[in-house]
Amino acid sequence: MNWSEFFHMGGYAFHVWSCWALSTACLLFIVAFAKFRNARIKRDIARQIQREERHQNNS
Amino acid sequence: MTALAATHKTDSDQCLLQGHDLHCVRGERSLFTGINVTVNRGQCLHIVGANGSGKTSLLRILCGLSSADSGTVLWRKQPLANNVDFNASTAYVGHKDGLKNELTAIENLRFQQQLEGINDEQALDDCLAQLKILYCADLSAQALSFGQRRRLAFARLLLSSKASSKTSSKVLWILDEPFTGIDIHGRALIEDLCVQHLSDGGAIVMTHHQSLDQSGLAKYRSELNLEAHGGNL
Amino acid sequence: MNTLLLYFKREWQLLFRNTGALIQPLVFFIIIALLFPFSLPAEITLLQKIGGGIIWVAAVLASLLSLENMFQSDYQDGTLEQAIIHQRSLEMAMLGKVLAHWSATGLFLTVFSPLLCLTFNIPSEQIWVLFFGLLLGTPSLTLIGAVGAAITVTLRRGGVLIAIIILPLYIPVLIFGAGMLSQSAQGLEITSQLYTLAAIFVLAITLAPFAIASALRATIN
Amino acid sequence: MNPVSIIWKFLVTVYHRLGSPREFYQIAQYTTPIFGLLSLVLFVCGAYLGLFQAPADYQQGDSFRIIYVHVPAAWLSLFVYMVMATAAAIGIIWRMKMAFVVAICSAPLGAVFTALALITGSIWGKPIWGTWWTWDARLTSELILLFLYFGVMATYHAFEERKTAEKAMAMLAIIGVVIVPIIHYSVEWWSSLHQGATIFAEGGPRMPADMLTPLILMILSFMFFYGYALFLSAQNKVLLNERKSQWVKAAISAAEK
Repeated sequence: MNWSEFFHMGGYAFHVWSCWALSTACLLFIVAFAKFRNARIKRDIARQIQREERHQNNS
Repeated sequence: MTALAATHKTDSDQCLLQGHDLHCVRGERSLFTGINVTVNRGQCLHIVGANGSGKTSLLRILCGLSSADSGTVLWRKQPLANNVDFNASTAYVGHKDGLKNELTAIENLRFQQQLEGINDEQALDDCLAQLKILYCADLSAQALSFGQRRRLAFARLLLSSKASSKTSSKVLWILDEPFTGIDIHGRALIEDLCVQHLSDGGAIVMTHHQSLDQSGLAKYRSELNLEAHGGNL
Repeated sequence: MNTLLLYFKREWQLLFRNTGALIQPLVFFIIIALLFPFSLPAEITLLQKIGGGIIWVAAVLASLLSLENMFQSDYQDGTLEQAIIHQRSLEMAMLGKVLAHWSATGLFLTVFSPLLCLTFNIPSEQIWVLFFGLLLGTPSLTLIGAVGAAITVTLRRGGVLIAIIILPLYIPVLIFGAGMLSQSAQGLEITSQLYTLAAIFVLAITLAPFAIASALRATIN
Repeated sequence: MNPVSIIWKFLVTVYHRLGSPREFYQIAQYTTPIFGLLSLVLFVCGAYLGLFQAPADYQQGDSFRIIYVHVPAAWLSLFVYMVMATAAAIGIIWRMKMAFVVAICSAPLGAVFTALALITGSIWGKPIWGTWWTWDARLTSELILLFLYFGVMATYHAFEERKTAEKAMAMLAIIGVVIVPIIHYSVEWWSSLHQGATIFAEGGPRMPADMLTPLILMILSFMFFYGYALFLSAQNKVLLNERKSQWVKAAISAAEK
């Protein structure tokens, strides 16, 4: 079996590869989104802590 | 032995509502923590506090409309949830009057009476007369003024406390800002009703933003200041 | 039981004072159903074929339309709070309310559906099938819808949300109600579908009151 | 002490530890990478076996290789709904904060799996049925399931007060679980009116082992992925919900330094 035959998928290349690509993309997107959101939430909380510290120092 | 049992009985009979270590969070804010309350017969618990200090929230927790974030509320030593005895023994007047606009004053009262399985037209008139709104009997609730609606809500309260002597009495009144929108005469009327209820062995929990020092309720009242229990922001 | 009857009676008393709200769902139902012939090719046989389905969809939409008001006014004027505090059985009280609501919408639609069938030239045997299908199906629609109405009662604009959460749950009733018609059009037995609709109704009337009551207790605070 | 009571005690401890957001957050820091790694390894193995090693189907040729993403997605779409409804029930009955977090974090994941099952099913249907969409019982049920997920998510986001939103969402998830079997049964009956039985039987024990093994690996991979994604988003949710509490502040300040 050679590579071009493998990618050809017996004539169903579009169907098979689009499904696999889409699934992988969805899973990766879920992870990327969660990580991105995690970083943003942590940043927001860190800012909130800093703000409170400034507030305490002023008063 | 018998004497001991008797005192024990009266003691448990005296104590109606208890809240243990109540904690309430609304949105991001902790409204109050560590609230312990006991409401006995013949006692008026007056909840005071600034706007937004959680007066209404506490009241709604005490009457089972909302649940506390931690802590328990007991009615005659039993939990509040699905407590049929509590449902039968409590009357509530909230911010909302609980009146149907489409029905007349007397029809609103009659529905309340029918729910308790009673049919007594005279009692309806008496209650309206006691709050001096007998002339409104056949007006639809929509046509009543704000003050008149409040009075009607109290007429319903009175009706359910009076009529229920046959079934079980509404021993606990829960009133949220009872004097809002009511004129001086009305306020005097309602205070008299409350005093009457208390001297008959009933109990009241109310929120009111002013002090009750000058009112007839002063000698029955115990005050709970929420600002002393404020949560952290 | 007494509570159920009292709430049923009061709901009708309120509906009589507000006749506009009483006939709205019916008018909506008729207009929706009569809109379809305008959007379809002018063939009598086509309307005959799909008329039953159209009437079912119109009934579903009409019952959906009336859901938003079911608990909303009670919530706003505080009678719902009173019921939660005082009612020994909120389930029974709310069931009375919902049944009154059904008799004012679903029952009306069912009674008027043969009239619409005539405009679609649906044969008379099938009119009966549709009539009994609606009679068995619309109470389930109202009961299921009432749960959605109870969940969204505190929301200011809950109408669209009710549609989103309730329409998928309507599908079984719609399938068996409308499927019964196409079965009978082919001259097949429809008893099993009738039984299924009845089973769904029994399930709905036993479970919905509890779901409604606990949804109201959970969202009103 | 007999072994049953030891196991019981262990389970109770786990339940209580996971029930506290703080403990959950700490435990999740260790478990999340494990789930992610397991999922990745299984995915690579499953993909290798499924795409390279498994023989082509004698009827469908190579197009059947879609099964290795379609069936896991479809399986997960139902599995996630069950987890969501169970968590919702636990949250309502025992008032467990973390159960609501699990339920609400599951909803979007389940919706993604359902959408994936729908799309891959439709792409698969093109060469097999000759059309992108057919009112097949399975596809239709998946479509309705997607709407149920949307309903749950919309309900949660419609309420301002989080506690009310959690309860309302949970009620709806539980109601959905009662109705899903009825929907499935009704759709099956209805689609049998339109056409014969489903054209192809998915999975099943009739599959030869070299086709079945990669399928099982992929299903396991998807399940671990769900666990991984659930831990990730539940951690986010916990941070958001508890952002005013001392332990979150301490954890964030420690991470900053």
